[in-house]
Amino acid sequence: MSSEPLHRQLGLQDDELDLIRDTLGRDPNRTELAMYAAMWSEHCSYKSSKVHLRTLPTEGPSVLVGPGQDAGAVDVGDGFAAVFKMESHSHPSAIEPYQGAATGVGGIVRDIVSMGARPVALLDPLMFGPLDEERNRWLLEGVVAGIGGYGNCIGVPTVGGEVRFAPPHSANPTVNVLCVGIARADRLMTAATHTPTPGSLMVLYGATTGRDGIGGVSVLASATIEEGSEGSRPSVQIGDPFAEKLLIEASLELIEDDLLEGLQDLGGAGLTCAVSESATRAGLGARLDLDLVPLREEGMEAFEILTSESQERMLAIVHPSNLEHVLAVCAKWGLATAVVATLESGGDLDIRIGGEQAARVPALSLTEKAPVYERLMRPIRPNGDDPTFASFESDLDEALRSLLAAPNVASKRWVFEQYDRMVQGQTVAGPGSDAAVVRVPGTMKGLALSVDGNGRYGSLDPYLGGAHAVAEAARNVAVTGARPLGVTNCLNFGNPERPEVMWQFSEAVRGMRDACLALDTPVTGGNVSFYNESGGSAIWPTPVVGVVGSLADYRLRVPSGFPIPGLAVYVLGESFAELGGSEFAETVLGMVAGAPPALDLQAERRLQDLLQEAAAGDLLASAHDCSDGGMAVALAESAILGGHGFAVTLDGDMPPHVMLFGESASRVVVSVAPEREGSLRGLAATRGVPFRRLGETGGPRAVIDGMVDATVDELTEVWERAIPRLLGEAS
Amino acid sequence: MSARIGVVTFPGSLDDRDALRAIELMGGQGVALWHADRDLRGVDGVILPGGFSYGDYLRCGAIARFAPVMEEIRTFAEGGGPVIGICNGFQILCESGLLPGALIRNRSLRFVCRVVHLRVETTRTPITADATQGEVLEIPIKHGEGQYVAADDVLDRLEAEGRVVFRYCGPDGETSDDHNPNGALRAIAGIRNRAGNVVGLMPHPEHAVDPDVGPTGGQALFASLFTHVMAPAR
Amino acid sequence: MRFTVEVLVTLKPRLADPQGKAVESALPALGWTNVRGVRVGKHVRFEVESDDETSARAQVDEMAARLLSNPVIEDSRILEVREVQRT
Amino acid sequence: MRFTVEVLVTLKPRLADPQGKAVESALPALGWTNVRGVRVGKHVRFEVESDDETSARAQVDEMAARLLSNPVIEDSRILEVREVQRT
Ligand SMILES: Nc1ncnc2c1ncn2[C@@H]1O[C@H](COP(=O)(O)OP(=O)(O)O)[C@@H](O)[C@H]1O
Ligand SMILES: [Mg+2]
Repeated sequence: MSSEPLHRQLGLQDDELDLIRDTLGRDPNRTELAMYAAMWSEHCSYKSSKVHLRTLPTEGPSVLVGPGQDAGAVDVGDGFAAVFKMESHSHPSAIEPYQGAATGVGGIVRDIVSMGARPVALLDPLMFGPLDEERNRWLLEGVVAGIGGYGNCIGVPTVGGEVRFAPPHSANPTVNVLCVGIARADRLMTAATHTPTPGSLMVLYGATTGRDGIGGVSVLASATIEEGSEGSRPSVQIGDPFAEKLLIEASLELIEDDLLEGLQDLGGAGLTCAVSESATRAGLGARLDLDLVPLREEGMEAFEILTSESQERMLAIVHPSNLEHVLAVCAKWGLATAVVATLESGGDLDIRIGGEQAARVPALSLTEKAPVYERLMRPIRPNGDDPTFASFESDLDEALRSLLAAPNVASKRWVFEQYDRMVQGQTVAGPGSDAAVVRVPGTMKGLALSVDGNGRYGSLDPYLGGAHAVAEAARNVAVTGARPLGVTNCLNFGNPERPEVMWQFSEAVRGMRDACLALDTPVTGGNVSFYNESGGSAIWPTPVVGVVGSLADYRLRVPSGFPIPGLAVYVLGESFAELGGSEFAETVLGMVAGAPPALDLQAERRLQDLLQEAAAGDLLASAHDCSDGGMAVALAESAILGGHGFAVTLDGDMPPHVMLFGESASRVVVSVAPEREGSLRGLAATRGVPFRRLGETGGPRAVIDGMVDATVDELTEVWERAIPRLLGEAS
Repeated sequence: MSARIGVVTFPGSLDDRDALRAIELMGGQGVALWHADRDLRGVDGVILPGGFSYGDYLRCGAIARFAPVMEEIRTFAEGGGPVIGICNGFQILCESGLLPGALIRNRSLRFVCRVVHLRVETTRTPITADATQGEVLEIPIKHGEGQYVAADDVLDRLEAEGRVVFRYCGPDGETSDDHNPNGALRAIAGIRNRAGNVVGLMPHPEHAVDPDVGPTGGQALFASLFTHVMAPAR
Repeated sequence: MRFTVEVLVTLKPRLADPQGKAVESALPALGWTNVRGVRVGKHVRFEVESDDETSARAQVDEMAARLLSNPVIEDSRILEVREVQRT
Repeated sequence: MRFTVEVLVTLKPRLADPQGKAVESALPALGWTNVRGVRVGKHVRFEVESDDETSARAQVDEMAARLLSNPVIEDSRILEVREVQRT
């Protein structure tokens, strides 16, 4: 055992202990110390990130619920709200990929339910180290199986995601999960609409409480994991999706019957977090009797019960007059219940065990009064090399094939076929399209959903990494014809106590901020995952952004692939000589260098507005954005997805490889019926979006005049087989 | 009058709402049934829907088969009432002994969600009566444990008695290992009991009726079921 | 009397075992080429209250046949029935 | 020499076992109210070729820790190593 004082073992700094002493006017006892350690952990308190996150735009006409609640919400019209949030579960997944990822799904789903929404979609942005390492294959297989194992079993379709590979993610995979729910806007469980009074009861329902996950937030998610760190091990939990499914149905029935004054999931920091946040929101305190908590194990101490992260539990705030009804609903779904606490005026949490006081602390001191740091920052100088100026003499056909087979670009079918994408019966477009489209039941509306984040860009320029993540996710939504409404994010970084990491973080947030302002997509929530590093080497700074958009009529959704022969192919947006940070530079030239593509946010905005307008006028037969692999890959994917070839000409004063594979931002490849070309050109000209006619769709071949000539079948084969082959499954 | 088709919700059922929606969309009347009830509410047919009843723990369908409603369903089936088990429902029917054989983990060990082609092998069931033998339908599958297995003599008997209802196949109806998504013996995707009124299938026809969200191979099966139950006793 | 019981459930030998096969094919990559015939079964352990060992065994046999295994595809057998000593 | 090996992999006792819990809550409805503490584990059986029993055991221990279980959440132990008599 370590000889460190207890507070340091729990992850609290010396000055944080002093702050606790000041708050209480005495020394905290062991139980109290454990509560503060959990709530003041980086994971729960956002103490390093808060000052930066505050700069993000969070307001707009569509925003119903901004940051600070379990999840954000935007108004999608017809009286419905889309509730959404993203969260990371990278640390547990690094040591037990299946359960780590599975419980990550469980956690974010409960966040959505606790807002009063039915979860309707999951998206899973993932990053791993290269697949030639056995451990990385084990992680990928385990994480994907875990996400499927949980998501499939609770009946929430997984409709999209991302998978990227990069060497710095070998030791630290990134596992983020975004959940979207739908609620009637007037029934959202927000603090403003539900105000408990003293005497209201806290009902804990769902699974029993065991010793699992103790220290999960403070030890596992708020410190770096080193080789063989035995100490972090007991913190992994086992998910029970069946219990979660019952929890979802029971919770939604409680909300439907209007029986609740508040609802809170139990996630990081367990009961301590749920009780203190519920009390804080009500502006009250609470008296909590730990003897009433249903336990799975004998002899649990107060601090264990308070910080256990046992899964599949919820805490409902119930007026005594509704208690009987609440218990009956839970019983119908076979869930154990216990009235564990009563709200009291005064603001203190008064916690009892065995008839004695175990802890007494002000609820606010755990939540809103947690410490906030302005950590030191040190800029990293950009790398001087720029691959844009490297000459390239090799075969362009071959380069295209390499890019289509690059794991970042290749088809992710191996992943998403393991996910139920159709349960609930509303998936208009699932994985495989730029953004997923899910219907809002009972309306003509569709929600368009996308997640994006390019860690390579982030590593070369974190500001651009953040800005591109927003722009690309919003563009993916816009290509379907939908209007982006709001943003959630998961910010995956190294150790914030290192000034370089903190600088990367602040730059990424600044980039997101500028992009969100320009595109009118406020941030409604998100999650920060720090300490993704080991041995002093961190993951690429990876801000992952999720965008929720709305489509007035889902039948007007624009698909990604060329649907028929005989269409005109256009590119909207301008191409520049930019190869810095590109997939081509990494895969073909073997260099991660240069500046990522520039981003003109006003041009991006004009492009996205044009796409929505063109889709609403039914002008587009297909639209697919240019991202990884540039124009050549966008054209090839449009052909592969639609099953029709094309013949186009690219000209310009750039070397062919730069034209083909440069990743200039704000560009979209579209196909248009000949009779609508005029309208599209007119609209683009009015909206100030550059466009160029490249050629036509049709035939079995993908032909870029003088540069590329291959059959769509062979490109499809290369693109589809790449990941199974890397996993040793295809011949 | 339209056909009244009951859909049973077990704890952990997932596609129960989808089945009810499909029934309504196809012009039938969906009736929600609850696992703990001993009452089929006078329905004309019963669907055991997909999902993960009781988490599929231990074995798929192992616990659900003991639900009170299953006794009623057994009686209903013995009386000739149509009982259709989809995916998890198929697993429950096998576990209950209402259909022979069992469904084990996919050969790949992975869950698989994909649209497949099915060849109709017999029209002597309530859901295929209006189809034609050899017809190919596009319907999605989504399961982790859909590999149909049975002893060789059981399989031979099923074949001999014309009780294989669907086989996985390619777009032109050809069977091959490439078109077998889970390793099912003899590419079996669905079977029926001797009388023909109890059918189990892994694919999800309820996810194949609405052209806005998927293929439409399930329409024929629902239409057939409705005609069958509404027909005067034969 | 209280007994600790262990039951083993295995796929019938004539059935291919996908899980066993997956383990078997993963081993060579880790350097073990000397393993074969991998079969993965289920091991269920619990405590049962009963008058005596004979009746405990009889009950466990029935549980194994009715719930813990599916006799169409699986074999089951009791590995152990051991009395729990009260302290 | 050829050995038949049996390895048992179980969830660490502190961790919840959803499968065991589901079985336990199903049993009363079937008339068994006298069962508790159900835990479901994995039983792996295979044959291994090795010079002697000691080296066989050492190899199986390593396989159990590296492939058959994840020591973060599971315990594994060898139930049996038995030489296969050639006939
Ligand atoms: N982990 C995943 N889960 C589900 N779907 C995924 C996953 N990874 C990728 N996809 C799907 O594959 C398609 C291609 O992904 P990606 O190349 O990241 O798209 P884009 O470049 O348009 O952002 C998308 O439809 C995406 O939703
Ligand atoms: Mg895209």
